[in-house]
Amino acid sequence: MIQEQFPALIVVTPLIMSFILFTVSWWNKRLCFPILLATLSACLVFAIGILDMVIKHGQPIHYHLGGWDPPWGIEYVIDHLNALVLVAVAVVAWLVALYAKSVVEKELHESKLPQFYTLFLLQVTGLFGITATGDMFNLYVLLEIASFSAYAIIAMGERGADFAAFRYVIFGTIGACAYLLGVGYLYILTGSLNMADLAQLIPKLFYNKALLVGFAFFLVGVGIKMGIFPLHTWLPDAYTLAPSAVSALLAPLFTKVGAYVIIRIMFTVFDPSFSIKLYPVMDILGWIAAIGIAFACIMALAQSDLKRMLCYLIVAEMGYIVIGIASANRLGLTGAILHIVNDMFMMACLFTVVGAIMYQTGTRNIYQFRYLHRTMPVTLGVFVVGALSVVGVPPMCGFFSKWYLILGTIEAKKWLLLFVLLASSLVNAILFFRVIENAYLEPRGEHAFAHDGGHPSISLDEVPWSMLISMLMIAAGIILLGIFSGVIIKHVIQFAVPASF
Amino acid sequence: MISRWEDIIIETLSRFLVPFMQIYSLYVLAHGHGSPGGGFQGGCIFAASFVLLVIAYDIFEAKKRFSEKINGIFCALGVFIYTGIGWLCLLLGGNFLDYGKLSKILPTDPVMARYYGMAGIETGVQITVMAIMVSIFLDLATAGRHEGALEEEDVGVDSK
Amino acid sequence: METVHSATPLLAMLASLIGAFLILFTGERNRNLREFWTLAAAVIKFGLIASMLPYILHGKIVEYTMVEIYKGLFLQFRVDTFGMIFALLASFLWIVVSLYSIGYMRDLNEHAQTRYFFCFALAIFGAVGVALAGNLLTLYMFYEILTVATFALVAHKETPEAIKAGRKYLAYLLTGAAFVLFSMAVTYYLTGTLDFKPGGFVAGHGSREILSLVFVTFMIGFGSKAAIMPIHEWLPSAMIAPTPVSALLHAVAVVKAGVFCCLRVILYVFGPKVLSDLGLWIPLAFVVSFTVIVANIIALTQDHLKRRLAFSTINNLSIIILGAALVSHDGIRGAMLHIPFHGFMKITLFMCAGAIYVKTHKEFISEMEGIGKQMPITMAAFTIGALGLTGIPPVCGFISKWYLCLGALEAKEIIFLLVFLASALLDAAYFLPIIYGAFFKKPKFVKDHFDEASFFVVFPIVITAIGSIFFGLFPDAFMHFFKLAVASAKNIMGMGV
Amino acid sequence: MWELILSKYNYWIYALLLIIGFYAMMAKNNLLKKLIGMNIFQWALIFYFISIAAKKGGTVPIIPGVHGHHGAEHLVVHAADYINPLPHVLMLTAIVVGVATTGIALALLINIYRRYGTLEEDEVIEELKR
Repeated sequence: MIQEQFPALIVVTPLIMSFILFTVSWWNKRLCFPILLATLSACLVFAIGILDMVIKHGQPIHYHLGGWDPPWGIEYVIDHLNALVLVAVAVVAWLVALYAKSVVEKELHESKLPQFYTLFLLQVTGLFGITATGDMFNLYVLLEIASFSAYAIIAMGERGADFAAFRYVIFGTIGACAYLLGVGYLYILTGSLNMADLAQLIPKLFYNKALLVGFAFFLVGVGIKMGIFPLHTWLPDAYTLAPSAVSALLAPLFTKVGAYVIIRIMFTVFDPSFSIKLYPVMDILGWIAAIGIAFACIMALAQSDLKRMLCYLIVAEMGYIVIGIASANRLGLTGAILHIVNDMFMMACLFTVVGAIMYQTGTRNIYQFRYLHRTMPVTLGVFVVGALSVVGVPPMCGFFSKWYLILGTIEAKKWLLLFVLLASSLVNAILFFRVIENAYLEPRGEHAFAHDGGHPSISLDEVPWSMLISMLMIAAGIILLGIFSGVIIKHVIQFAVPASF
Repeated sequence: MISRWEDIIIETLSRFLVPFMQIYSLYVLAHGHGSPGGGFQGGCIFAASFVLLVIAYDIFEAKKRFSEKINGIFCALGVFIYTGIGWLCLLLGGNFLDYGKLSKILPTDPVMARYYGMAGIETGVQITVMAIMVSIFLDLATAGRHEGALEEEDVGVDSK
Repeated sequence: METVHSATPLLAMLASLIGAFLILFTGERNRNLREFWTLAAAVIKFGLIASMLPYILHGKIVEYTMVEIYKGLFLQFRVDTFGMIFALLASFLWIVVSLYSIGYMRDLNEHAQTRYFFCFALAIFGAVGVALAGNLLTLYMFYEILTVATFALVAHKETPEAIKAGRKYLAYLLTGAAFVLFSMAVTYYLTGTLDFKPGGFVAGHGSREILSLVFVTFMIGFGSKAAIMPIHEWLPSAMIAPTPVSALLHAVAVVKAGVFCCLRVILYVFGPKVLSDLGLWIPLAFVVSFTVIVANIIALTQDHLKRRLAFSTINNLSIIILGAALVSHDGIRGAMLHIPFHGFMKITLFMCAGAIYVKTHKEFISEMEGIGKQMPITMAAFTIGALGLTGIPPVCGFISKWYLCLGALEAKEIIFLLVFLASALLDAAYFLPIIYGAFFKKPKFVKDHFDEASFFVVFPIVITAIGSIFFGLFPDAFMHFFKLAVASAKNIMGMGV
Repeated sequence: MWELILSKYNYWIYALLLIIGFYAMMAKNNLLKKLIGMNIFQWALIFYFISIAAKKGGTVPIIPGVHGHHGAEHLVVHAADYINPLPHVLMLTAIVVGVATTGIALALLINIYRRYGTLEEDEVIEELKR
């Protein structure tokens, strides 16, 4: 019985808990972290319950807030797609929260901790809400909630973070307003805000130019939030200068949820034929993705700061997802959805590792990683897993989503995109083996046979357990996702892809 | 702005005005579902009264009456009322915020139960909005320094 | 052909994987334990794989499916005769090489031995995985693991050259992998399956052009690992690595895996029929014959022993592919036999080179005159290996080359017969001088009294040398390479021409 | 032609405001001016939503004299007489969002000014380079 309420609870619980946490922190700061973790665990339970329910029922769950029937009331609709995303978000958020404790205690002034945890919860609230809601305007509000908390916690970061955050505010607001404009256009045309209702109404006015304009506004708005290529300019600064824990939370989740929104709008709200047959949206997206990936790879090659490199990598990864969307067939979309989930784990893995390295050595410069494999072997092991996953080495999960993307591009006969996929994975290999080389190999002179064990002075010096555990769990997740990607597709994703494909 | 600027007229006038503003905000709240108005507006008006205090007197004076801590608690309290009512409906077997179900514990029929439920929600909203507005104002005014972290140098250039 | 469902392949894989991590956790603290793990894993792995031999010999197939990835696409081990050959070879030679590397690493007191043994175990994990893989996807997976694991081994010395060699290695092989991925995807898109089938499964899918394109990309992809001529460059420069690694690279794991994959594609994905119908085998055969000749000629000019051996390897790999490319019964037989036999002989040669290096730090042939006096056992083994590669009975090389020549005759391709003979001749031309110099010249740079390397180094050499002769005399001895090769050839051609 | 412009004047105004705000956000060097531009942008949107809800001779959508049990069912409601309330409600939320954005942005600006002693974008970037 209570399980029917999960769709609301998963949004409301973190919301209320964030304020309670804030109040509690006034007299006992040490309670903050347990509350955070407990709340996220609850959310995890809710998310899994929802997914279980969706798989059991086999059709979307509709939850009417306040008992008002749609299209008048706000409705939360959970189908296979967003149930999957919910679970992924919940898991990653939980792991990152576990990881965050030690990092923030080192990086932030302890008077800032309560705010951090509060904003953490608000962020998660926003993400859950965006994923769960079935109402266009409600989505806007939750998008803004997520964005505010993002602005605020990013601003807590190192020197220059506040400026980056301000830029993010400007861009984010443009994005949100563009999205709102899109909502406005749709509202004028249809008089409805409910996604399912819109899906019914829109096909009648396909040839209406205003509809196209609204669609364009949607794309631009969400595109800014998710950082697709030409609209990504805020992303590298903001995510690089943010505190490690923050970028470990935002980088995996926020952009991917944006990708989810794009899929939702293109394939649920607007009928797929709108962007496939009616207008050459897919071709445009394909070109954007191709150029974006090329650009992002080049920029990433130019970086010596590991975190900034990863930030450009995010842009590339979003490009992959867009490629999956642009190939506009079952295989490609499967790849895109799978990549949303996989990429959450991959980015979480890499960013947590960067945070750990910062935590121990205080540097992010790739060329100062010498001897790191002696001091922090576990962290580097996790990093290698993540790196190989991004490069696309099976059985890490990155390979499998790439596999479906490739199949999709082949089926769509989009050879340019296929080439981009293959070439970019090579560039990723260069990127990461550059790091691995610096971290693992210790260049020495000709015929230098160091006595075994090399430099005994350099001894093990790892990060705290909480961080290690969460990082290891993420790495394990990457491998498991890879091996069992077939199961996920069989039980969830194949229902998430629109039936018309 | 956050410094003291003695002016007998302004001080008296504002001291005279503040209660009326607060009463008016409560009116806006209570009348929210019979006429334009409601929690947001009421909350803003209520917050305005504090802002007036700060402007007329100075920030320390205002904080004596309404400290950051209380503000924070209020802010949580509002949300708590809001979601609390939601949870209540939920526990009574309805959906989240399904006020109709409140009739089970209120001595009224579902229609009036909705009425009261909304009233409660609006109250929560008002409290939160008020607290948030005040805290935004204070944060900006004190440049984010909480809890008496204000030293003399923060008291703006136009002091004395 | 009936199928036995058994987890043995998985267990065999896990043996080396778990072994690798045990090695890692044991680390430098307890070297004996660490090396014990290596040996234990190797022996267990070999035992498990050998335990599957009876089934295979009875024409059964051992299969184990891990998980379904997509419609008709599994992570799956399927052990057939051909895979068995390679699996036996790799797992057996792992025992030998690990014995050898224990001695080698200790004598030279190398650095970072834990990483070395760990990556070594991983590399074998990958190689045997390639051997046991039941479809292209699984094969690709282990192929990549192998590539990544070997990178650390190639760059092991961490000298600037070593690191450069490592980069080169990655550049070639990952690019190759990208090609493979492309062709794999297209194949799956065309046929809807990737499971290996004797005689190929692409027949009747897709147009001539697309199939030819896919074949070419496949060959470029796997050929980068099999060091076919235009894309062989990484192999000689990878010689910078420690000798056991080179031995592993050449004789056992890496390039052999490349050749193995090429044969898989030629015989089990495309199949003789498609090959001859599309006439794809002709360009392939010419490319590899070119490789054979040129590699040999280059080998003549090399003074660095390991580099010379490297080019000899390139030559032999191409011979194997050539044998498979002439779509003839005996050719395939010979090719499949040459994989293990060349493995034995070449590993002997490399371990000899290593032994010489350990003892005298000599790497150049010109400095090795008269070394036969100092290290007779080593040089005797070297002679056996060299003669074998030249194709002189009773060493096993003779048998495989014999069948290759028969294959050329059967295919009525005299020119390729000439290629085989020429390669044998050139082999002789660059091996015999070494032997001659070793035994009949005055030692200039080396001691002229008996002074062998340590037991751990010499013992494996002796084993493999004896092995080479043994298989020459009884090609169907306890590993049954011969029977396996014959059987797989029969399967393939039975479906095929 | 003129009818086209005049009949849709609210759209023209909102478009104009939108462009002004966008220009300020993109082109202005002073961060505070950027912020002001942002506000204009948001308010243009709000104005747009409100204006689409307006009706000539429409009134607030509140049905008088209905309380509790009796009333609602007896009385006829002409939707045409009432302004569409939904956009107003949405915009109420949008206003709150706007306020929050402005609050955060101002806080950030104060912080920036404290650290770098300027609000001119190029000077801030200069500061950051050092």
